Amino acid sequence: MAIKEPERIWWKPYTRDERLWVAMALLWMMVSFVFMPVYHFIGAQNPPNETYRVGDKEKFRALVDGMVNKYKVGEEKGFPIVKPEPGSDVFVQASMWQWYPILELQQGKTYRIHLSSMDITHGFSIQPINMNFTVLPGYDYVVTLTPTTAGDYYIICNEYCGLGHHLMVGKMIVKQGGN
Amino acid sequence: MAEEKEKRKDKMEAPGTFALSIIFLVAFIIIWFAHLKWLIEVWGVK
Amino acid sequence: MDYRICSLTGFKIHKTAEDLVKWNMVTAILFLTLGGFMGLLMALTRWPSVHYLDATHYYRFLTLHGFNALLLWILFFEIGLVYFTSAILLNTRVVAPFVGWIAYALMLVGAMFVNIVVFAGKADVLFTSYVPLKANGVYYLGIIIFAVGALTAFGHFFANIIQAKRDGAYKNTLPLGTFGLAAASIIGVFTLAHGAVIMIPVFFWSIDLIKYIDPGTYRLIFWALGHASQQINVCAMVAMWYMSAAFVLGANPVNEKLSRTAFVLYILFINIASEHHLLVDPIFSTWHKVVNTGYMMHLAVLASMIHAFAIPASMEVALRKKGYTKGLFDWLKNAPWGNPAFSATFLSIIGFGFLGGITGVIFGTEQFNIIRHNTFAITGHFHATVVSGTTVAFMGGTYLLIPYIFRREIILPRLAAFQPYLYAIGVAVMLIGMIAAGSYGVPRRHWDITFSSAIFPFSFDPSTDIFLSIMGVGGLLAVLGGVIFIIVSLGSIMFGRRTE
Amino acid sequence: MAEEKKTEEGQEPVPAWQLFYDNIFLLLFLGIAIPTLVYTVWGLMEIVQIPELPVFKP
Repeated sequence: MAIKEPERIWWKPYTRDERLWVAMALLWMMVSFVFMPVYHFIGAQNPPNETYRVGDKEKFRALVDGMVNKYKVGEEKGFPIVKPEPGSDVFVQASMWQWYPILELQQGKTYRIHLSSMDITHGFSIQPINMNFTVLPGYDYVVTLTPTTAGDYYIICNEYCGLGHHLMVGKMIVKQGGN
Repeated sequence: MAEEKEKRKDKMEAPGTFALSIIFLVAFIIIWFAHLKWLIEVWGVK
Repeated sequence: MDYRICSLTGFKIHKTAEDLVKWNMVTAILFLTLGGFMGLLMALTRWPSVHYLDATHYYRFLTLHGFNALLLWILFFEIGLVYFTSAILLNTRVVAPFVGWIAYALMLVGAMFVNIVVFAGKADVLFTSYVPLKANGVYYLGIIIFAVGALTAFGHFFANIIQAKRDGAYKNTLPLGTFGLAAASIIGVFTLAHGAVIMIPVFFWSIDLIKYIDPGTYRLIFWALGHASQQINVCAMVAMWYMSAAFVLGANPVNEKLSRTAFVLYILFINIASEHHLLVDPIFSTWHKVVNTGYMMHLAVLASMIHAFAIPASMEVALRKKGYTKGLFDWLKNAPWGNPAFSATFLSIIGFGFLGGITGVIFGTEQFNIIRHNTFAITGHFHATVVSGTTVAFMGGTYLLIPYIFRREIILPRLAAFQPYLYAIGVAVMLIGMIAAGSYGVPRRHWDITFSSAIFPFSFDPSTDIFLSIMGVGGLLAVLGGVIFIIVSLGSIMFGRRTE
Repeated sequence: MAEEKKTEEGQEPVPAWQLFYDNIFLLLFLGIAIPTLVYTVWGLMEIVQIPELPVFKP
């Protein structure tokens, strides 16, 4: 019994149902495990792998401002709309409680989106397609993103960042290719 | 002793639990593939 | 030495061991009461049409809900199980009883520090307290004191089993229940040591003695505390399953080798699953993520699947021996469903396996984590493991131990028999609502998902309203079940008829 | 009773795996060493090795 010491030798062979179950469970676990590395080669959606240290936050802020000055195409509610070239480095800054700036991307084109926080931890959550990444202060996370559907998308914060957490909504516009 | 061990090897001690376990595994696989479908529908990321 | 012989089980029970189990268990139930009440407020706030609390109180009480329900209720109960398995099950004594009382006092003091400072509004940092979000120093100090107390208690487990062997209480092999708690204690040492490693510098940072704590390092080491502490629960819960099956049905483990292999897999591999929280973080390479979540972690999942098979199998074998041999499921039909210690155990196995286990493996897969990280689905997942798994199992354990340890009969037996179903079904409904809402992107730890005062208007798919309402209804059912549990358990402990 | 005595004398040797499973303190050591190396130490090494933000063309 589970509440008494077992007999002197309890190392005994498995019964048929035990063998079968362990074999099936192990097999399924192998599938689930092998999926992770294999999908990095065959799949289009994998957690990004590129990170830089941001020793000086002002340096990152300068990159954001430089990009805004160069690619600004409009403004909405006081936030600049930025239309960077496909393939280029795009910088997005998180702070309490906003995502800055608004991005305008082209459908099917790939961008290197740099995410960093100016104060505390934030969660970069693109809705309604529901993709989520962590944004840390002191680190630059490079997400190589290819939006495949057009429309207006919103970036909400999904990591608690103080009382204004629920106000932290940003915007991302994806335009159909060619214009 | 060895004979007893041999006998144990071919026994199906808990067929009911085994059946329940198979149901569990099938549910697991179905839900896993549902998530794979959700994953494929979103944007490209690497 | 002060012993008594239990008239129900024949165990030789050491008085101090019994007292330690009693105090830790009652304290656990009191913290469950507090944590559960906070849970009610959470459900009422995230239920869109009710939206009860304001933002400040929502985050404050969310911090308290996590701390009391996740850490205090479960760890105090587990420390009770430490003494139950390392002394009472072995028919032996607790060595150096004062160590047990010091551990208890430290845990209690730490718990009070944290509760008071959060109530006072000085530490609205949520359970994770990610730096550089800063709380009052007392908060970190409380966690450190609590962790030191819990570490002492887990260390006490090892001292007890050494002494038990010297006393000849067992020859070579620990009983399976004790072995399960040994696994829990090993994981506990790993967990709480990491907790100390990170919380001590953070405490010095909070009182301005250290300038900077790297947020990436904090997350790495915090999750070796935060996630691994849930693996203590897994081991203790599984041990509780085995013990309940043994006490209620007289079930033998179908194969000691199989069950112990599963525990050894937990000991060796389950802690690296802490990586689950870092899958969409910057910093860690794909290899670190794949190896830690996949390579060996899946062996720990295999271990859970082994337990989930072995325990019902042992019940089946025991019931078949009693003559319920017709067909595949005659034994299941004739199981003692009216005994809350049994029904809670069975419901816990189902809830943990079907809801918690499946979602855990899937959300812990690197790629799937992109579409689930920090959504409400994660909240659903860990309520499945910790509430419908561990809490329900420990409720069953409480019903089991009240006659043996407190020597009282359960009051209101009909209500007690009904309680595990109400609670488990309530929790299941609640967390299915959470998972469904989360799969549409609804974030966890969020006061207002309508974003009614945010600068850009965004609203989720309208169906999330329905899922969140389902969550609210389930939450209310669970709270009702929880209230019945508290009335029945504390009532039995205080007013139940004495059994001897 | 007679049978029990036989096993006491060790008629059948205890399998090595069983001895390993019964050695709680070896398990304690491995249970702490493995995750500490694979998760914590490796993770810290990666944190230390992260490069500084490079210069991007304007």
